[in-house]
Amino acid sequence: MQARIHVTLKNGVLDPQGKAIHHALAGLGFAGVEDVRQGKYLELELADQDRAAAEQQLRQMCEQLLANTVIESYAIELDGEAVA
Amino acid sequence: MQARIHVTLKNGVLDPQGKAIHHALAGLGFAGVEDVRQGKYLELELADQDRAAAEQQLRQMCEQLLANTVIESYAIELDGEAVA
Amino acid sequence: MTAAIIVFPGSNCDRDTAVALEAASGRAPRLIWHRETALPKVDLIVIPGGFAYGDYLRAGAIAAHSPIMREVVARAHAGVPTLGICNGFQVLTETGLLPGVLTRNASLRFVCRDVHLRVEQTDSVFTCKYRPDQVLRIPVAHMDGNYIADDTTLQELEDHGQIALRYCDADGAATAEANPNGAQRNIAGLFNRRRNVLGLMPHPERAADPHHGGTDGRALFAGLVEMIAA
Amino acid sequence: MSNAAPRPNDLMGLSEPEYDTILEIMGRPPNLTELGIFSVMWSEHCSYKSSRRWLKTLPTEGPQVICGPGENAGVVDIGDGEAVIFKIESHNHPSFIEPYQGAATGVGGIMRDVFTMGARPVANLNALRFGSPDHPKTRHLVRGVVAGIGGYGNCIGVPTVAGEVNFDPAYNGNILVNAMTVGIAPADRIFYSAAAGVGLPVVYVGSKTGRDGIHGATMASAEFGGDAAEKRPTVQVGDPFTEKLLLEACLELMATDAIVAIQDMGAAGLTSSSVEMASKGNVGIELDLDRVPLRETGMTPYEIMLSESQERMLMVLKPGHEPAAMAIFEKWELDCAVIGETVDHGRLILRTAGSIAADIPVPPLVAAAPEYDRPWTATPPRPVLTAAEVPQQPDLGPALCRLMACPDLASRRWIWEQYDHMVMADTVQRPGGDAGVVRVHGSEKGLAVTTDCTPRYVHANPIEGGRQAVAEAWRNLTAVGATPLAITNNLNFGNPERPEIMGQLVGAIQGISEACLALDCPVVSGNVSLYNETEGSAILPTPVIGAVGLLPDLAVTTSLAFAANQAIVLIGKTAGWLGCSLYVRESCPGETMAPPPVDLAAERRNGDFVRGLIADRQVTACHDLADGGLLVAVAEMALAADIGATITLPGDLPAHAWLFGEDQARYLVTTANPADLLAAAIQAGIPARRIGHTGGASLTVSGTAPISLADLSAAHEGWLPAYMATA
Ligand SMILES: Nc1ncnc2c1ncn2[C@@H]1O[C@H](COP(=O)(O)OP(=O)(O)O)[C@@H](O)[C@H]1O
Ligand SMILES: [Mg+2]
Repeated sequence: MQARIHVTLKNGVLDPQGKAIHHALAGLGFAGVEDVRQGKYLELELADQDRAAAEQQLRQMCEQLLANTVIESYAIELDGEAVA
Repeated sequence: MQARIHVTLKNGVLDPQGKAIHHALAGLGFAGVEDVRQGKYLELELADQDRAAAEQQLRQMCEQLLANTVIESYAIELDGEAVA
Repeated sequence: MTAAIIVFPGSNCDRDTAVALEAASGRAPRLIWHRETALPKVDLIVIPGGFAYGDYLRAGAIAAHSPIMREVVARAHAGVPTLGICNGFQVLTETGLLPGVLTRNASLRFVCRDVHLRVEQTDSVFTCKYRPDQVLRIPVAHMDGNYIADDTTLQELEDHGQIALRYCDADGAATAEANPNGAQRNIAGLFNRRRNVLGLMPHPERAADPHHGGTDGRALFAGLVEMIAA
Repeated sequence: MSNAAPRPNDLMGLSEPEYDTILEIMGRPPNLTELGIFSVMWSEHCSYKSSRRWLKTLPTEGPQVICGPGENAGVVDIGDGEAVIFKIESHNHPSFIEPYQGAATGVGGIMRDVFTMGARPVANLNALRFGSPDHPKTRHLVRGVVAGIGGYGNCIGVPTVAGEVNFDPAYNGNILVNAMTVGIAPADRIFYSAAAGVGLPVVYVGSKTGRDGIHGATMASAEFGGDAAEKRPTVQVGDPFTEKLLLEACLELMATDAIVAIQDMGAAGLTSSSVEMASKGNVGIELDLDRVPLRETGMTPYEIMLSESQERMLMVLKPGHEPAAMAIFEKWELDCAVIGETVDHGRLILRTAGSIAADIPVPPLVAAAPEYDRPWTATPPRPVLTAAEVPQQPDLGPALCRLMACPDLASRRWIWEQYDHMVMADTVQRPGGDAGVVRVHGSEKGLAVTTDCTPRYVHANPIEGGRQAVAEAWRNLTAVGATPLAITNNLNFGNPERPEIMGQLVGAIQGISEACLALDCPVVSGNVSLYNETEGSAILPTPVIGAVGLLPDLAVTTSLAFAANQAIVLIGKTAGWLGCSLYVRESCPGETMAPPPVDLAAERRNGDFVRGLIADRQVTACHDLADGGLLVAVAEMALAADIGATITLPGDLPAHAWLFGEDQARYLVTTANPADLLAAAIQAGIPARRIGHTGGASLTVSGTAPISLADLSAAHEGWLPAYMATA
């Protein structure tokens, strides 16, 4: 099974990396970029298993390690489908 | 318009971060994780414009700045649809 | 004083910190490998600087889940003085022993240089040998020292005197120019509510010997030795 | 000859005659894996085929030398049972293709060379050459290289304490990234690479092997064409975290009695490490490639043998010590495996899936490596530029500010503040002075370290330039009070198949040799990087010298920072040599003529005298004179302390020649007791002259308007940050 996890900064948290990229794009002459936010992206290959169990496990991984929930949110997809 | 960009290491390129995360997940007792790869994820807010022009511009941004094409590949989505 | 220094794979200031502690206390601290699950009885726990687990994922994140950390957290909750320097500070925030997060420096560059620090709070085992508002010169060396917390948390930190050190200029003014990493409210060092846990980005162990070009960090170690002996 | 079989179309960079030699050695056509092994072993990078006969002429001996060139790094005695181990290495091509990873893996590679010999690395240095600041790629390369060097060194926890940076259009398409590591080991526990003894286990430890950098060694020896982009997939990614674990694990194992031989897997990976250990030990090696830890599936023997995956070591253990070694590697969470053993038949035999993938006799693989006597032509001498031919700048203040802000002189703070230069808590002199100084841990002794080269001098006159590079490095050590011990060198040149380039190499080596002899400073290690060209245009010849000196007592060291109210004394003779000077380059573009001559006897005399003054605590600050000449040196000393100075002009030289000439063998010292110092100089027959005094907040040259230190500092500190801040 393949899981894809997006970890992004919560709204309102300053994103210096996104800002720097925005600035650099403008410097390169790319007009019309209004905002840039940078996040992390993880691909996990999981052993085949019950989908519900996998979802549960992935949520725990995010809560415990993959995201710092003080400033980050996460979104999980399992085999291409979003996990609530 | 909203663009989402995934930048991932090319196949075969060493991913020290993914390796360390994999190791840490195992240490936390998450069984059944077979591989972890870490990438970057960017969300860009663009001024409304012709879709073809936006696609073209996004590809250029990736080539010139957002991805390090020596070791990374990128994938672009524009308003939720993949860009070839 | 018996101190334990926690060593993770990738820690690299463990020896430097041991040298400074031994100079202050006359006793070599015990180095505790992160895979241990039990701590000996010690008077002080130190989490040193470095790049535990390469700082991969987030600085301090993977280390915070090392086996020994469960015990460190328990001891800290029980009141044992616990000091996190640089990477150690990052580990402490990741475990939740200290509030907030240390994120990428605003410059997006690693920064290694002397900074000035204003002592905000002298009522602690760590800062008892300093004077209130004393200005110190101590080096920083980090990539992720930009302290972030929400406004409520920041206000609580101020209200409870939990801010230990702030970046300032040579005259003690906490200006934006004097801030090497963009930390909110120029926060360089932070206590928990009980003030038995201190996390700080600057490296007092690199300002502990005349050869370092300054000795302003020495009083932190000397203070610990004195208070713990007392 | 066995020419019956068809020749492969791709000789992997080998020449036709080289291929014929291989046929003779093998007695049959080599298979792909074998040809690959010959190709990397006989590449310029691994075999030094163009430079070897000249390298042999370098002086490499001295009572202090424990091990000269030929091992992973040079070893020099520093007394009290300790040795300093150091080497410099280039990572030029990879850094041009991918600046961050190229530079990072360069640092990782040179550190392995040093800790593989049993030393704990205690200092890193880096010598960098970039293209013109105006070139569209330069900023990106500077940013990436500096971040990569910092990223690796900071994480592993070794301070980066010194280095140098130049900019010149000649490096537009071919930057130079040379990294140096200095380590300390117990003098009686140095580890070498000779795998003497048969039936010994061969152990692999470190990262798994992937398809990284296959043919990196041959790439390092190839000229860049327009197709540089095509060579991209060979880029390696560094993992400093794993290197830190490898370092600690190796040092822990070295403290036991388990290791017979050890060799890092650098260029040409498993091939060169196994061949070198076998060759030096006069044994053969059999490897079972199925036991090599692999990161990717389906790797062929060719790929496994040529992979340049980073953070790997190969060692030969005493039999029976495998379990203890494995326990240490397991503690440090490293992959490891016994992958073979030493044998008595002198062949390298590789097995996979029960069959033999390669079978090569080791002695001829090493001994028959080609060595060329390439034709060379000497660089024609340039005319001497007289001071009268150089216009005086009307305003001294602006002229000095311009010079202090020019790319080759501007402050490098933006760079070194990205390097952790204090980790290990033994840094005594930080970057920004003449040499970095680190304490020998647990003692009151220090090591002084520096890298130097002035490529524009070498280009103008390779012999003088070679001498000057050594002399400047030696001076930089002397200026902090250290006794120079030995040097390492990184010879960065263009295509040696062109006689004029070969002539530069030959000339520079001659100059280096002369200087090493005169200054008693042997070469103990080094590296050669040739084919630094893009589309037929070569870099400036850049023989970088890395030097290490010993400070017996850290209490008697000096820095360049002025103290207030001291007399300033100039040591050494000033003729006002403006040829090849930065003053001329910055103020009147055109042919810059001959570089300053280097009088090695005067270097020796003046340097020994200055070192004596420092030892006798007669001076309060010291700085050698180099790029930019006298006034620049005064400005640097003033800025380092934020204390001004007043300087007098002599009657016998034009002001610009006096202030900006780049005569060699000179130092500025400050003292509270100028009369004593001058008397001592007269006594010793050393040219010395009181030229001014320190104090105030500006720099004043008699008869001209004061230059404020604030303005100077803004110019000097401002250029690099402002340059890097522009998109
Ligand atoms: N790449 C670098 N890394 C670290 N330090 C550097 C680097 N480049 C220059 N420095 C430091 O900046 C100072 C000035 O360099 P340079 O002008 O080459 O000195 P010098 O003329 O004495 O050789 C030295 O202290 C040197 O070590
Ligand atoms: Mg110098």
